[in-house]
Amino acid sequence: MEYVANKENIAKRIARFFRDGDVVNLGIGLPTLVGNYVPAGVTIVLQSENGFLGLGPAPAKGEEDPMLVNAGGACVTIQPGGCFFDSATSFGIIRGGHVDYTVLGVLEVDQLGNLANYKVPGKLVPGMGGAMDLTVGAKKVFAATQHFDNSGASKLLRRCRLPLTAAAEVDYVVTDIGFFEVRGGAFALKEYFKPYTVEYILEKTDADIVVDKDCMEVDLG
Amino acid sequence: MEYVANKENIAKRIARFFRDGDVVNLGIGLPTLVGNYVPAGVTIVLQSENGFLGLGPAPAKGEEDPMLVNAGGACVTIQPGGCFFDSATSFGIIRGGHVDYTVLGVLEVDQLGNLANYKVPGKLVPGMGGAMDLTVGAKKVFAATQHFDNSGASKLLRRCRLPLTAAAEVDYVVTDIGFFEVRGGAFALKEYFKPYTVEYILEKTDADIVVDKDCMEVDLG
Amino acid sequence: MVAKPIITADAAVDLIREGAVVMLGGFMGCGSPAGLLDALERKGTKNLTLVCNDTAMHNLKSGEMTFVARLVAKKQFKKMIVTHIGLNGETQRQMNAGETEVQLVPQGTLAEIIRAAGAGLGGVLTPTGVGTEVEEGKKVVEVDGRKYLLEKALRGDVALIRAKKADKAGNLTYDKTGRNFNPLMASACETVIVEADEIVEIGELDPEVVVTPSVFVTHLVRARQ
Amino acid sequence: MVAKPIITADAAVDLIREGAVVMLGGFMGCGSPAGLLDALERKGTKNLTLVCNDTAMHNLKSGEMTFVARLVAKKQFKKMIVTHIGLNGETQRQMNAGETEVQLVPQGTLAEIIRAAGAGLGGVLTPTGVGTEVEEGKKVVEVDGRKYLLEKALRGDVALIRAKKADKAGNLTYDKTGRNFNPLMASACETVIVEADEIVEIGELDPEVVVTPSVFVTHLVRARQ
Repeated sequence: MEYVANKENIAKRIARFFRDGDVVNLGIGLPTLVGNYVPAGVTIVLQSENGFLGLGPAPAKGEEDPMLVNAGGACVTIQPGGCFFDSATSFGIIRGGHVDYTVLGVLEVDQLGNLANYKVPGKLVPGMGGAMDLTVGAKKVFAATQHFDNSGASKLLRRCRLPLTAAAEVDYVVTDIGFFEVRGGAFALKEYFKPYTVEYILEKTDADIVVDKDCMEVDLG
Repeated sequence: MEYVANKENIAKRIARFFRDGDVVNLGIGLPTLVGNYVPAGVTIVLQSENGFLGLGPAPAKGEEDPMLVNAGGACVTIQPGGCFFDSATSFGIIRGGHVDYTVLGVLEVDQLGNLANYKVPGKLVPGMGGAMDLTVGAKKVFAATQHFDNSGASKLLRRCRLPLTAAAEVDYVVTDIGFFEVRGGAFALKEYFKPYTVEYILEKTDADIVVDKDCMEVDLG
Repeated sequence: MVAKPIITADAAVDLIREGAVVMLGGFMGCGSPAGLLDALERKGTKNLTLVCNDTAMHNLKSGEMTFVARLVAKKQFKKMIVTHIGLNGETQRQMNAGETEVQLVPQGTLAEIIRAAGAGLGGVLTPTGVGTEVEEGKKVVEVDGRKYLLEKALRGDVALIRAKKADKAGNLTYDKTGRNFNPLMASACETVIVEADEIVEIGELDPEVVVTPSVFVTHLVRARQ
Repeated sequence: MVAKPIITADAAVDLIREGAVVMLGGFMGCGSPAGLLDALERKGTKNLTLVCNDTAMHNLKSGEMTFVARLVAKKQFKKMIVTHIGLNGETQRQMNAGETEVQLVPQGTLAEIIRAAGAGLGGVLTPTGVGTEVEEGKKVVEVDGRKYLLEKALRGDVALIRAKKADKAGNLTYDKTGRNFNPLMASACETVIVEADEIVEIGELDPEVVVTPSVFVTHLVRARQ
């Protein structure tokens, strides 16, 4: 079996977790895609850490407002019922547990729930922005990542080597081949995505995986 | 010479300290009188700790709004340019040093600048309300008090005996017979109010008083 | 945006279990949800802990009582965490008689520790109360040569909030000095019940003027006119 | 209410002395006072410490720069306290080369320590950063079994603020996501200079919708249209 990176499947699977009224903060990059796959009939409230609730889709061409941007600096819209606030209130909402889910990108994630996604010392140092607060504050933290990096190495690790964004805060990891819960110092495999198999995941992942008793195959189509 | 309590003189003298634009919080009771004596041509901004800036005078009869009250619960008005905020912002303004002067009532005040005005254990326990924050937070703290209590005892003491509202935070004490600066562990007498004399104040006050080199007589009319 | 349930005051107070920590907005009653207080008095839930700026007014001579003072008189609270009880003789009486535990907190500290709970902070360092009885039992931390008290965050179970306008999603605005502790308490409790003078459709509130964002609010109640 | 001086951007940046700690509102430039930044670049004041969410955008390949990035490129800052520099290659270069000190702070912590300074608090206890490099050199305080970092309040000398409307007394409103750090920084500095899109008479702003109360503001500047 050959691995083919598939960001859309990661986004699709995560989006299915959401229930009506959930408050969600999506990180920049891959996590932003999740917004495209929220099931019909489910309304979630997107929080944007630069200071508003009710983040809507990108505006039509020519209707961009430079004063209405998301945390990545891109022009967006606000939904009816949204509201603006300052950065202290924004992170009060985040740190205070008023965000149900956050979805964050990954440089490394390990079986203790440690996440590293803000710094490669001496090389890439974008800074943590709001990621440390989101990881600590959101009720449930999704790490969203391709299962393998470009060199084929597993992004799920026994121990992160890079500086941590947060210690033991990740609840779920969704990759393009499976869905894992961080539990008891291991990745519990809950779902494997067609056409991948349990055996493939166990063999290729450089971390301790336990297969959940209800583990099942899921076809993300 | 006989002592005659004179709250108006206390208020008059304190009001003369204010300069255009000063932000002032007046405590309930005697300190409220200070607002009546602000000199013509001087505009001060009154802060009310229950949540607004720009406290104005009592409304005309029949125009009271129960949603617009001062920290004593009395109906008031708001000046043009005033604004409302929550209690955290209100005390952020107070504690953060954004109030130039506060004027507070006194049960006891001592020569170290200690103030007691919120509790007589077992008897009178109104609670501190905002007084502890005001005393610590305002740039300058005026203690406003009759010089003697009803039994004739000096309210200026060597050491407070009642539970403190704040330790060493009082800057100035204005009574109905003189104006004192708390300095170097003593009350420095800066002004004595006609018809009282330096000798009278020194004799009758149960605390260490030093006479300031520029001490002078003031006629409050 | 998803709408929050609009319920009656009686249904709302059914959400308050015996022994709960109840945060009540208002300052001398200004900004307190009168309808919710009436319902809670009717229901008679006991052993509550009250967190409020004050216990409103109770004149022991005339018998006159306002707002939460009626519930104090019925002894529905086993504990009160307040800043001022000067106008409520009955609260002072219960405290001095040892009938009810009353914890007096500086007003700015109360505001800040409620906000801290809502914002996920463990506490704050405040200079207020250093060298007073408020310091007793607390950790003193020195920062840059100045002493501060470590005041721990204060959470509640249920917040009773009075708003001027709510939209159906739960965004709130307040009325003048009725704002006070309401927005802070709305952030610091599991269940947040809002008595609003007016409930409007989602989208009718200007997103720039919302004071309490919808995420904090769980239930809406219409105020009696 | 007393009016605050309305001055030019050039006169405003004369208030910033060499070596000052400058707090700059804005998030990727959204809500940054462009006119004040231009004037500060023209004046060329050096050895400043910048406190800002980020250093905006500097594409090293194309040479494109936005907002504060121009001042970074001119090396007007000896230190930057920021949360994110991912879109500014020059800031990363200066940091990695050891030319400029860059202190990376979690965004929620930065917001909270600025607010703490403005509110007279010594600091706050935050769970953010526990078990990470952010913890290094900081006191860890346990409250009710959970670990928190003691993060000290952060003051500045001058705040550069972008508002939508100011009245002449200094009451401010903001424009959508341009609010961000502006109201916090306005509370935490001695000198607070506001570049406003519009300056209206005292009394023209609804007292319910003011976000920054006038007491925080010291100077007003008209934004170029």
